[in-house]
Amino acid sequence: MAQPYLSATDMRGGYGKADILNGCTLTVEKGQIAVIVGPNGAGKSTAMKAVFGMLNLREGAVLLNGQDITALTPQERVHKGMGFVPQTHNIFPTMTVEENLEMGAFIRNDDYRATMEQVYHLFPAVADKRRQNAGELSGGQRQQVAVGRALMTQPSLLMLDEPTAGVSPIVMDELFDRIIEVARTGISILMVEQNARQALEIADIGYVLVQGANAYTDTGPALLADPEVRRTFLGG
Amino acid sequence: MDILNAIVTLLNFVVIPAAAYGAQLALGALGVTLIYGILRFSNFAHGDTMAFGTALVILVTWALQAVGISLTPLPTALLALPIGIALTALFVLGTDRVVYRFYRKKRSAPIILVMASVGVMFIMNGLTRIIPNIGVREIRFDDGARFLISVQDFKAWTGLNEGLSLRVSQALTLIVTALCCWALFRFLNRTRSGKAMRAYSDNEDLALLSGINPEQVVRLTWIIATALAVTAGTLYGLDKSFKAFNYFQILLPIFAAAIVGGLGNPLGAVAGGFIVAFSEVAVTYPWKKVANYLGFQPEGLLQLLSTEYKFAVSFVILIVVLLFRPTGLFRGKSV
Amino acid sequence: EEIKMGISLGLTGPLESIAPPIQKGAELAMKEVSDSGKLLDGSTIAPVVADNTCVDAAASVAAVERIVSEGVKGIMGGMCSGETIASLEKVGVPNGIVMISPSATSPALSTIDDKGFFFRTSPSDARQGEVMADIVLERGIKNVAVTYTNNDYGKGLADSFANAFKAKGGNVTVVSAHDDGKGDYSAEVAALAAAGGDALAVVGYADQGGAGIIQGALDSGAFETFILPDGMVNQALVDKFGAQLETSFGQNPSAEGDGHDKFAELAKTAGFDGTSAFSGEAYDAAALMLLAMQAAKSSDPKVYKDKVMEIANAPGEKILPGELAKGLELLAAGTDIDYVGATSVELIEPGESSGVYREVDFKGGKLNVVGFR
Amino acid sequence: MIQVHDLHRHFGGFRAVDGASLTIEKGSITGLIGPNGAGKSTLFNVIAGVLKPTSGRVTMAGEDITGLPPHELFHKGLLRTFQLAHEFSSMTVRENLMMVPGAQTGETLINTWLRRGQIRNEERALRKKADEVLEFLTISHVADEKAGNLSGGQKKLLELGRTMMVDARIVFLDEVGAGVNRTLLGTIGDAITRLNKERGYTFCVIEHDMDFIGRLCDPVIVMAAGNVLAQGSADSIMKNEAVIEAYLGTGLKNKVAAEIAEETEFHESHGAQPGLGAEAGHGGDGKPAGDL
Amino acid sequence: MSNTRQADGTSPWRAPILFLILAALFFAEGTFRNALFSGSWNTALAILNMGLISAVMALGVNMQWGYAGLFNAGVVGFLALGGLAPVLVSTAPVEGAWAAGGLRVIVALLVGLGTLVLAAQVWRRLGGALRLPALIAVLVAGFVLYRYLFDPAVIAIEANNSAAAGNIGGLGWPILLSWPVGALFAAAAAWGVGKVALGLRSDYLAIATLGIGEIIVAVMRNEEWLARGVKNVSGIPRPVPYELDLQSNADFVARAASWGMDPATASGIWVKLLYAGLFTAVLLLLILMAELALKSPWGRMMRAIRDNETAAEAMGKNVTRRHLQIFVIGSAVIGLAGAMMVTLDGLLSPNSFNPLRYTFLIWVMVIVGGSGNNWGSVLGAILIWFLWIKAEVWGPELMRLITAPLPEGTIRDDLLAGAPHMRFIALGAVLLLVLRFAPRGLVPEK
Ligand SMILES: Nc1ncnc2c1ncn2[C@@H]1O[C@H](COP(=O)(O)OP(=O)(O)OP(=O)(O)O)[C@@H](O)[C@H]1O
Ligand SMILES: Nc1ncnc2c1ncn2[C@@H]1O[C@H](COP(=O)(O)OP(=O)(O)OP(=O)(O)O)[C@@H](O)[C@H]1O
Ligand SMILES: [Mg+2]
Ligand SMILES: [Mg+2]
Repeated sequence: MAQPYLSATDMRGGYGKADILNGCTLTVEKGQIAVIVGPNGAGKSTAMKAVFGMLNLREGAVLLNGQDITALTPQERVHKGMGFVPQTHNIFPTMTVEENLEMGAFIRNDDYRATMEQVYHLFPAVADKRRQNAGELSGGQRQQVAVGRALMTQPSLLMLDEPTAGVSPIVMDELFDRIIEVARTGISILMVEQNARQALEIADIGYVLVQGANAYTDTGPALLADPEVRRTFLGG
Repeated sequence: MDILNAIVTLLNFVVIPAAAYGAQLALGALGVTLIYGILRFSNFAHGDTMAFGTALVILVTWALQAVGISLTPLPTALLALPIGIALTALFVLGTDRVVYRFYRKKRSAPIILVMASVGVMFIMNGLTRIIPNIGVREIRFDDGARFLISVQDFKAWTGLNEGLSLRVSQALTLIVTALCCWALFRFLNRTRSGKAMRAYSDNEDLALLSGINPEQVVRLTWIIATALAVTAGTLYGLDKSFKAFNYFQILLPIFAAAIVGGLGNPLGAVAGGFIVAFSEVAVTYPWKKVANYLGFQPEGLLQLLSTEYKFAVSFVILIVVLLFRPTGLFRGKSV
Repeated sequence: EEIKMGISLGLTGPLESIAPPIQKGAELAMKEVSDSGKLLDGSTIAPVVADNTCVDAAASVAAVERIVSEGVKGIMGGMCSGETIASLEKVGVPNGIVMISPSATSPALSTIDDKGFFFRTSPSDARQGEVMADIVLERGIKNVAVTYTNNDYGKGLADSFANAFKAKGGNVTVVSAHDDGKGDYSAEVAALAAAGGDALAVVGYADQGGAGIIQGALDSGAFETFILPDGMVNQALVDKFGAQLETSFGQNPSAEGDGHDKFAELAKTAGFDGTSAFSGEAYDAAALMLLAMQAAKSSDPKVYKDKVMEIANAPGEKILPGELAKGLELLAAGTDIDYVGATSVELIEPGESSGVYREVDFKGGKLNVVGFR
Repeated sequence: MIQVHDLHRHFGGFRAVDGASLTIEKGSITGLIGPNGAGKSTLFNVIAGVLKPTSGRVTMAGEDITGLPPHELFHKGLLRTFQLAHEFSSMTVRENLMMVPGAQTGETLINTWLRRGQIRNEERALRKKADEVLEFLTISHVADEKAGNLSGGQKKLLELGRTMMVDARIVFLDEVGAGVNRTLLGTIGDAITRLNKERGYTFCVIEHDMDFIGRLCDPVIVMAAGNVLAQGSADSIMKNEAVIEAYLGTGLKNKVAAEIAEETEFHESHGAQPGLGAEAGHGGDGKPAGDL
Repeated sequence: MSNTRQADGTSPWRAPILFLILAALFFAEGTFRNALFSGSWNTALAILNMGLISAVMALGVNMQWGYAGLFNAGVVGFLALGGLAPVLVSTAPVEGAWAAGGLRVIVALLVGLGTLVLAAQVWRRLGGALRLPALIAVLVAGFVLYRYLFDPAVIAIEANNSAAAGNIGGLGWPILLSWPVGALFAAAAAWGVGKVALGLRSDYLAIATLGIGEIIVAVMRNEEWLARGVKNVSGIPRPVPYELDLQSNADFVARAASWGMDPATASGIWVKLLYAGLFTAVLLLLILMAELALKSPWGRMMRAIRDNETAAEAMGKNVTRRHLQIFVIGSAVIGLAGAMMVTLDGLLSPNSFNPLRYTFLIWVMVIVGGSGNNWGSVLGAILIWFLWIKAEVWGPELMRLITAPLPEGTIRDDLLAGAPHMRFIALGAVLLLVLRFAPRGLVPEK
């Protein structure tokens, strides 16, 4: 088998003295959806940051498309085609919604208006507010803008940290539909989700992270079917 | 006729001087507000950047004059300005590299950056004063014509009792300020780099994730702010005269202007500059003469407050404005 | 023996631009004495400079404390009244060091309990106010506006002038303050212009707010005639405004005779502007201390302090700037001298200049002396 | 408990809350749902005194509380959590909890000099209580960590934990569930039920997780465009056409929603992890909720 | 990815070591005579005394900023108000001043205050169309009455022996009494300011307080009847003996001789030591109280408020009240320092109250020391003050060093002429170095 599109292997590292990540491995094939679940504070967001280069790793390597990017800065990784929606602080509050989306397309030199229309189509509530400052939006609307911004990048690897936190069910469905669609176009998706059952439904591969290490790894449906996983991590 | 006299008096003593002073403050405040908006700290070294830059402009002006280049009837300093800006910008970028970058990387609290800027202020303050031939002296470098309209000419043309004067430097200041504002606005709101700067100021990490090069944004910010500062400093020096100490003193009203307009908001900085200037001049203006022309014969001077309190007046106005609009007239940021 | 002499000035701070010529003036006198080799059997003078910041009493005290600990035998300074009072009370008097200020004019210094250690070569403001009022009235000007630099010098002189002027029948339309080192004087000029008057008395400093006010008044056509007291009358002002001062006039303390001119000449050779405010006073202050040492045959301030008045006043041979060597010689020979110096020093109790003033005008863009009083 | 009469809150021309009237019954766990931007958080903020209403009235147990500042409402027993976590980021997690109770002796300046002994005793009790809450929320291991360093979900838990430090009459929870692990959320749901049953707290809960809402809340109020769209039991709401249209959607959701019905039973019969607060039925021995 | 402010563990020895280094600096200043140090205990103690007062100021600022996050940029104003107390409380009464119009001034001021209170009441109580006209009527009437009472009284007082006095004079009470009074003055002003301005956020509060500070100083400069304005008040009484009295005291001279010191030096040192004792006592008392408060639920509450006002408010803390409380207390401490400073100087000189020196320098002290930490503020204050004074010598020395390799000539002379300004460069450089190696302050908050 060809090597996976993203492979982050055996990552170890943290913020201060203690390690948060203890040998965490994440891989995503091209066009696949990978979902990370786990208890709060397990290190999911930290793992995402590590993959994106926002955390210094003590050990481990990150390969993108076969190329070692462990030493690259986040900004260089953006240019390599990685897009990221952080869990918090994921919008530009005093810029309008439209400008937020434009910023998503910052590294693109082509005409991005079509993509923008798609985003507005996906999130009609946000489209109504395109001239409003993003900081004045409701929690769920912000989340939509954040995801929209990442979609604007047209990345080849899209990383989402809890994209559906706080969005209403109808939008969540749309969002998951859209993510499936995006993946079909050959873009790899790596996301953290607490709406785990819905997410695992659509996941090609699921990781359960506990204390910074992989506890379970399997296809989404298989994890959903595992009663132990269900009970301890998916809320029954 | 008397009405005309009254109007001319007002123009001559209140409107024109306040407008020119306001424009100078506005230019300075624009720089302060830009740094605040994007790098998120109050730069105390701004006044001394103005002084330092102006000192360099003067040196270049002298050099130009020495080789016989001049720009009459406009002041030669305008020719020297770009060079002065470039030199100062180099210096300022150096301070960023040596001083501020460290704290940015460490994500220090804004107050630490403010204190670092106080350190830079002290250093620039000293440097300006030990530049040979500049030092603590008072220097005039406004060659070229001084007046567009002088009092005597005006009286002769119009036959009015009251005169009106408009200096070249005043006119220049107003024009340049308007140009700078317009350009800055277009830049921030329309261009890619401008938007990148605003994005950076909003959310540094996310800007990074969007592929914006933060160091480039920071550099650009410093360069623009320096250009504004040196321009402001030079215009101010042309209008009054150059004295390093005064540039330090002018920092206070500049901050007042930036804040009353709303920190981080360029439009606010401009409005703030004029508010501070007009309140200083107008509130302490004795209306006796004007009243005389309008047919009243008041006993006193009709002065609301004596000029000793002019600074206080502008601060009172500022506080009142803030009480009703707690983040300034144009909704600024607050750290 | 090397005698250390202190110089305490606000080299940094609001009056930093007028401090250097003052320092140079004092150093000129010290160098002259040093070079003559006639002081106390060939002693030399080493100036020790302290920066008292002019406004910060604590910093001034610390700075003066430092030079005293270095063993100075006298201090030329301080510069601004507040700071001078603090350093005198806390350092000068307790340590028994003579201080002669060239520029602190506060009346408070007349009454301060100085135990005989403090003198000043600048005259009391009260006297100048009288003289000034006389000059103005004699020129037929009855209505004046007054602006003063907002410190004890400005306030004191403005008050004494206004009072004297009114008492002599003049009319003062307004007395208002201006601050030095401010960005803009439009408001002040506007207020003065509105109050009106035939002339504007500018009680300030020539390279500080005073010049700003004049500039503003000229540009806006508010006043054409300016009445200029000591802080304003100097070459810098003439250089700056030239012919625009055609109808203006003023006065500053100066000797009848060539003391002033001679000092200006000496200064020019030494490479600084001797007409700058208080530069001559500084020369005189330093010279007085050194001459007093010679007269007392001791560099101990507790001893020579009693000689200062004696050598400053008649009777005796008159000593001008540049003639310090002669003065030293005469004193060594036991002959009495009457130090005249750059500012025609005449000290009255309690140790301050009585003030002889010369009246000047600026016809033809030059500083012309028109008389003495 | 709480009555809202014809409440308006406008931002410029935009009507975020547009004439909403609703009642939260004493002793109920009322759910508040609605599309993003419906005005739920704004309504909360107005009730909690953070925002001033443009017009309208809010009463609490018959008393008019419109426009009272938050700190006064707190002392009347009205507590709330924030949708975006508002932790005290440079204080430790434990301190975050210990600062909550009002009327601490040591909060008066004079007492800090004169009544050290009493303060020490109070502190000891507070500390114990805080540790219990942390234990319950499964975050005792970060008790001494700066709250700013917590993970997104941990902050949410801390937010909830603060409401457990004092006796409240009514607690407003703004999306406590978003970003919280679903298993833990189940436990939190249990705690809410217990606090409601045993201590008589009234709750008003904003959530987008219909599982949680369905299991916990009765009644459920649906907001849309700043107004009340529907109200009723969870079951009736989930069948309401208008609500499905505006909020629940029909896509993938239906599948999951169907599943949820099953899951609910599953969950209730199995209970949570041992030690993490027993289910309502067990009557718990000395552990969390009962003590809080 | 939020704020990655990492808790860099600071050693518990850090503060003691730094204080030792500071002590060593003072020791060097007192004993070694060379290009850097003066070798005079008189100088060392003079610096120390003002350093101690600065420490009190820094404590006040630290209470406001470090505990509560209030950016008070009007330090100089509260300091000046505190400095007014020694003049009004302890200087000798001015003959004839009270007769000239003292009472009338007080009545006028009360009328002014009453007008404001009445206006506030009118604004609060009245509604509808009557509100604005009534308010204006009250204000105008009050103002006219105020001026009617105030102006003649002031003119009379200022005319009373204007060269030497011209003010209402003091009460002639003991000088130490004026310290708490100074604190009270500042506290009262802070209360008023706080009522109005504390709603403002960070930098906006800063500019408001900056303005208020300027206004207070402007009033002190221009209201001659109060404390002679720019004409200064000197000869303010002292709590310690005069050097000259000591020098003429035979016992003292004998004791000095037994210590091997000449009376002048010994008297200077003795007086300064007495001052130092007084100031240290005040400082330690303040620190004790501050530490007790900070290490209790009150301190925790203040930190919570500083961290997140909205949340603190939701947790039942009355943020406005607490802000007012700490603002008033901090300002009182600053006022106390002002009174102490004027006592030490023996002089009230309103022109010297400039914001650079008395607002920003104090801020530098607090930040360099480590905001939020009382000991840090004290350390920062004494250290920065020491540097501020020593920069006067070190700056020019530095310049001499730099220019040494240059050939004799005009450039070198020009540079040397600018040497006094190296003071600022040296100070700036030290400030930057300290900030660089201790970005959260020398003794950071735990
Ligand atoms: N400060 C503001 N200025 C302008 N509009 C605002 C402001 N705050 C909120 N809004 C608008 O008010 C509406 C209601 O927002 P609110 O936060 O109450 O929604 P919500 O129901 O809580 O949504 P969510 O489920 O996404 O949290 C939104 O459309 C939002 O854009
Ligand atoms: N900036 C930081 N500094 C120090 N520790 C941190 C920091 N951010 C997170 N941590 C710690 O790292 C651990 C993992 O955090 P992380 O954010 O990765 O969790 P998570 O799995 O994303 O949880 P959640 O589902 O709640 O978002 C937590 O215990 C947290 O306290
Ligand atoms: Mg996370
Ligand atoms: Mg919400």
